[in-house]
Amino acid sequence: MSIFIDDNTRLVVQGITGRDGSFHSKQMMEYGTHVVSGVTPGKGGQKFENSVPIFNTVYEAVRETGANTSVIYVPPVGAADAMMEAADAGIELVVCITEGVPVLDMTFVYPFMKEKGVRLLGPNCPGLISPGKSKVGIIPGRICTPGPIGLVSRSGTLTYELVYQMTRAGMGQTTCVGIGGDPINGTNFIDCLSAFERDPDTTAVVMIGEIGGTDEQEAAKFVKEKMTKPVVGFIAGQTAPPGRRMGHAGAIISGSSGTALEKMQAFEEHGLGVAERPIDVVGLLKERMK
Amino acid sequence: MSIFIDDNTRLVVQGITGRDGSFHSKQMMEYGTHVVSGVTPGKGGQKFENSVPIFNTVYEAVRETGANTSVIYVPPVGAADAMMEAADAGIELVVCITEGVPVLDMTFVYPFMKEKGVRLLGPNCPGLISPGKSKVGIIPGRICTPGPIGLVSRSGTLTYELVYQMTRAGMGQTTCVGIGGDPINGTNFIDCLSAFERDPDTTAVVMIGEIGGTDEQEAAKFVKEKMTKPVVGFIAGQTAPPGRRMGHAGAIISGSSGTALEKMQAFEEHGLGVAERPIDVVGLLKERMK
Amino acid sequence: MRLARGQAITGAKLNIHEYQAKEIFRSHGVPIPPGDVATTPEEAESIARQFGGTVVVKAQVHAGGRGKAGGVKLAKTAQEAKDVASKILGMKIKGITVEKVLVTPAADIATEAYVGIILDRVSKKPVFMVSPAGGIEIEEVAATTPEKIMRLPIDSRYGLRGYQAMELGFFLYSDVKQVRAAATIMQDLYHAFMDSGASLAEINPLVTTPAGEVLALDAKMVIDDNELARRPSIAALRDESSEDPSEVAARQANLTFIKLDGNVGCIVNGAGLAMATMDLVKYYGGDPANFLDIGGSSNPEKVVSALRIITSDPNVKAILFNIFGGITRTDDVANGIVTATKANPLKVPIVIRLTGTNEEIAVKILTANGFSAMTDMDEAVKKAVALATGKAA
Amino acid sequence: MRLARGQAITGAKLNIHEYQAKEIFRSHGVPIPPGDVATTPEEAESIARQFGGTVVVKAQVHAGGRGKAGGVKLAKTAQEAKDVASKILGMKIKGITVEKVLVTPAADIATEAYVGIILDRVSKKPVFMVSPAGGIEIEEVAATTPEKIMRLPIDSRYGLRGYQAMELGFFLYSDVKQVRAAATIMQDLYHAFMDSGASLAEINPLVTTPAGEVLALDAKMVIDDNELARRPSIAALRDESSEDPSEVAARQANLTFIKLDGNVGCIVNGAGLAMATMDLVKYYGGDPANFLDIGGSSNPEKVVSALRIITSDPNVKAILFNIFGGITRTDDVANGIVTATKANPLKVPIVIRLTGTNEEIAVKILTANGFSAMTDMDEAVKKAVALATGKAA
Repeated sequence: MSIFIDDNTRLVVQGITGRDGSFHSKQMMEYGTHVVSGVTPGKGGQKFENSVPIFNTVYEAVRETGANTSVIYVPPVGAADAMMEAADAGIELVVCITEGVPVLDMTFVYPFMKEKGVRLLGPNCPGLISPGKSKVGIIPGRICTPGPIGLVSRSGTLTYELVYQMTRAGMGQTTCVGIGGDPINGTNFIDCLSAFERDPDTTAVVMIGEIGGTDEQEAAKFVKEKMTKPVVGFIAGQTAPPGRRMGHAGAIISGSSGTALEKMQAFEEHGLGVAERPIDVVGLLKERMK
Repeated sequence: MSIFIDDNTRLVVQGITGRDGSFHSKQMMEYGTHVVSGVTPGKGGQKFENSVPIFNTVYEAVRETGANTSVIYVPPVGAADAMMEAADAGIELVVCITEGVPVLDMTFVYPFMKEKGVRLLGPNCPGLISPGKSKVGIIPGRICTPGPIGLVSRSGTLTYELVYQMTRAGMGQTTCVGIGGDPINGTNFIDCLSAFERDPDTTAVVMIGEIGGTDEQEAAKFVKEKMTKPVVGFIAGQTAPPGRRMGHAGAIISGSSGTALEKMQAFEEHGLGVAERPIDVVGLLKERMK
Repeated sequence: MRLARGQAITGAKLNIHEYQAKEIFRSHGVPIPPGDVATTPEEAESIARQFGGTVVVKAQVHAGGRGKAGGVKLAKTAQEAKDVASKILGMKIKGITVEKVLVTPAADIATEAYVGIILDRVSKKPVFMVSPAGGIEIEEVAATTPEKIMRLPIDSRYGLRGYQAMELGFFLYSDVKQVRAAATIMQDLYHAFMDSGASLAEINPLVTTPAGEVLALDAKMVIDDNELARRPSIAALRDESSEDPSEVAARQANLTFIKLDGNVGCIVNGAGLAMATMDLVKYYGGDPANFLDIGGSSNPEKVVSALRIITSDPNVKAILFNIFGGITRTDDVANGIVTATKANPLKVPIVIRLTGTNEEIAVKILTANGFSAMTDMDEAVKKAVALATGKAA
Repeated sequence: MRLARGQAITGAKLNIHEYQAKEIFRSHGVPIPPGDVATTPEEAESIARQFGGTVVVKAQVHAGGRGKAGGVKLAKTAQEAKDVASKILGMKIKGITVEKVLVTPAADIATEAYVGIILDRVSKKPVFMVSPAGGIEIEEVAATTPEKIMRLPIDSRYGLRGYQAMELGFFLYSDVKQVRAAATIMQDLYHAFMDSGASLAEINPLVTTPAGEVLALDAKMVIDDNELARRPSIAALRDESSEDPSEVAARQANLTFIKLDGNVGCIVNGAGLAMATMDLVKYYGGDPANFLDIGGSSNPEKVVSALRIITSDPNVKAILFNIFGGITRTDDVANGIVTATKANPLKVPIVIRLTGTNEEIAVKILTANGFSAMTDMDEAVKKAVALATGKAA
């Protein structure tokens, strides 16, 4: 088992003919993801890599190819529309890779998704991978291996780092989910934690947070109150200065709120394992899974 | 029993110090409605008729007086805001009497009410009355009398006419509801019919429609499929010319759709009693209630 | 496919002229060829001369089917424009006299499409309707080839989204440049619709030229009357010369009035009761001469205006009042009747039915002034019909 | 009460000057006294002379607490304005040199309130924060008298509704005229916020005058960087003279860079990994000299720019590369290092950790050019810290 994506995932790629879209579509196809269609307005009727039909609209792609999941690689200015188009067309899971989406756009997109009952991952996220089954987004497939650990993270390359260390230590993953670094995103830690709690194949979870906001604190509370499985957490940004945005639009300490310390304390308080260094995650997992 | 309003109705009047608002507030108070507060921005702290406290906002009125129902007598340009304010403040039933609300405003108000789970009656409606219990709006109390008939209508004075004839014939009412003559309104025939169907004290229902739209046709279908109680219908506008708005913003025949004939045929088809003249309603009711 | 127009919220609202709608669309960015309005053949000639080349001369009236009625003509020269304008100016289209023509350069047309937005009561939303079969009335397309119409409801909370505009564009065109041009026009039209408080906005035809440009050649717009109070610049577009004078007078008196061809003049309070009264007139063999709702607040002056409007119709053979006093005070109505008939004695019989608020006072006033009053609607209508048709009640 | 600011989406985005924010607010209808910008004491004098009477001279810098720092002064005469301006121009406020002052007529003040809008990550909405305790920083009010702050999240699908604007107004004032004036200002401010793509818009203080007028005396606005591509007129407001030169250079090279005071220069791909790298530097006893994310697409030029920026910091005693190749090709990074160091030989030691895409090629390139490469993050950080601090790893 896995969460959000599996062998039944039928993927449409929005922006399939763009630089990033085409590169990652090939990667996903190589990994075994069922890429059933692509969308690029004006290129309807063509084929990607001589096999994947391209449509002008997501609506057509869904109608013609039964896509149930979409991944978005369009420029920031069109990303809000792309997300809403996917939801409107009947897609169940929308994964928006695009970085740089204006936050005000998300104040429209977020309630739209809620109204439609559609799960949105991102924007500004690396997507997700259920090793051995399906990969949607840009997480490198070769660093992952199937196994019992669920991973959820606000970061991209830091996720790779941790997955890599876990894989090297022989700890495979059910699903690795990057929820994205933007301040308003579709799916939060708690959504993923509760999915992992329900997933029978996941036996422990790694949660990678960073400075900014209070999602990690709330997630820690959720872990204590609702979860039976062990959770190990890591927070990036202990050395981040207040008031500066650390790359991710959401990674900012405002006043005294959103610091790494505060988040690590919340982890401690609610019984999560707290990794001081990335490398500590593996050890803590082993300890807690005994 | 009755529908939507009863002895537990605690009413706040929005626009209580205006010409219409003050007149009808007095009428409602005389009828026995629990008018617990009024709202007029800038008159907070004053009292209406030396007894009803006035507030600057509905939020305050709800907090201070436990109002659960609101009635709106504000000018058209402020009506959309008044409806949304009431819903936002926690009011459960909003009755908008105001006529002349721009229809585009309602394309925002309608989904707002749905999101908040608030029942809206109107706009451009006479309100409703549960004879002997409570009256919210402008239906004259003295033409009504308690009894077993439910009445729902798109019209104001035509409702009075029919209620008057029913009362004269000894047929009292559980609740008389005017849903309003505007093309986009909060509550439709089916909402009221299903409430009457659930109300144990209502034994038969009168439905008064008019030209424009297809609500009556859908309501007739609902009667056949979902109702056990007899329903008698009347449609105004058999002589209305196509393409002209007959007073009510919603009363217009467009193309071949929305005619009185079409609606009366739908009534016939689905087994409702069809009154050719207003006066026939009483006879049909008697027949069907045997 | 259900035709949204049947559910459209349009009709007796503010119609504005083509040239006015074009000005609004243009100000929102819709590409529209230039044009100027003429009220005389000479003006038309001089406008045509300025543009040079072939022009189209188009009657400016609030009526569909102008083309079929001969209200739209090509003119190859300025002289021809003058001749054509002299024929169109003054002609009657669906009963309305043409007072103005729009003169605009003729465009080369490759394809004609239809684009419209209506306010739809079923979805409770503005709805786009587009069709690649433009240039003819959309009702005709709906009747014959409904599959050629795409309907798209727009949630006004989110506005017309770019992807929706593109979907509409793809329904019309396959060339992606034209699709994008059309999508931009959809956005512009949507903003024009929302910003003007419209209940209908239409481009028919939206054409492509042989060079591939996408242009709006015609424009139509209907405004929700309820918007006018907060949009004075739109309200100022009303052209009363193109409306029935009795309806203009009624509007000025705050009466809702629609003229018909019957013999029984009806004065009623409330729209539903007014319609029911008209229906009952018909039921008993008469013909209603009008719809007239004096509304809720019944000051005597309104009644005076109502009587003036009704009695100016020579077809009216009897007048019927049907007043159910709720907010309306029946004594106000009675006073209005007395005042009006003193100033202008009636030439046709009158039947007065009133009941409700202050009924006793009203009856006293009427009786003192030689009128009799009834309380039953059915009886009153029967009597009025009998008086109008000369048959015994 | 939770202070929304703690959740605000603000910070390292585009800050604009007070006078620029005022211009935007004014164009949306916010009542703001006139004002002009001076870059020399003489200009300040002449502006003050034009206004006549007492003026306020205000430093235009992107920093809070200007007043406390002496960056805001009253001047009763034009001469005094010149003197005051000559003191303020050139002074440093929180490390930033004042290059411009705003000269504006002094207003008579009866009351001072605070009005702000921030983008809030918890409610995922723009949130109004207003307080009758204005003129001081809102954080201070939140800390001492939180009950004096009203927070109101706005659903941008419906916009700021009139009733909400009135509620905010009633929280500030009791006189209904002032409430209405404030409500209108809330609407104007909201539109300015939305139309500019802001993440913060603030009026502090919003004052009432003894005559009862409501006026905005100060204005602050922060723009979401992601909005700039579609809002060129806002993007043009950026004043690079008020920013750190190394950050300007980084932005021009499409790098995300934040300067700190440490001794280990960090070049990383990905924001999360960059932060984790800095934390690890600290963990092992070093101090990160910066945050630097080269982003996903790793063309060698970016690496060259990154090295140029890092090496221009004299505090940097060692350079640490930490690259996890996913989209980023590690061979691109290796090529960038080689190119950059050939052009400008390094004066400090460098530690390179890379793994992932094209790792083997990268290692070959580096080795061929005399660099050694590591694959373990922990080891690499330890080594860089040792080199920077002079202690054995």
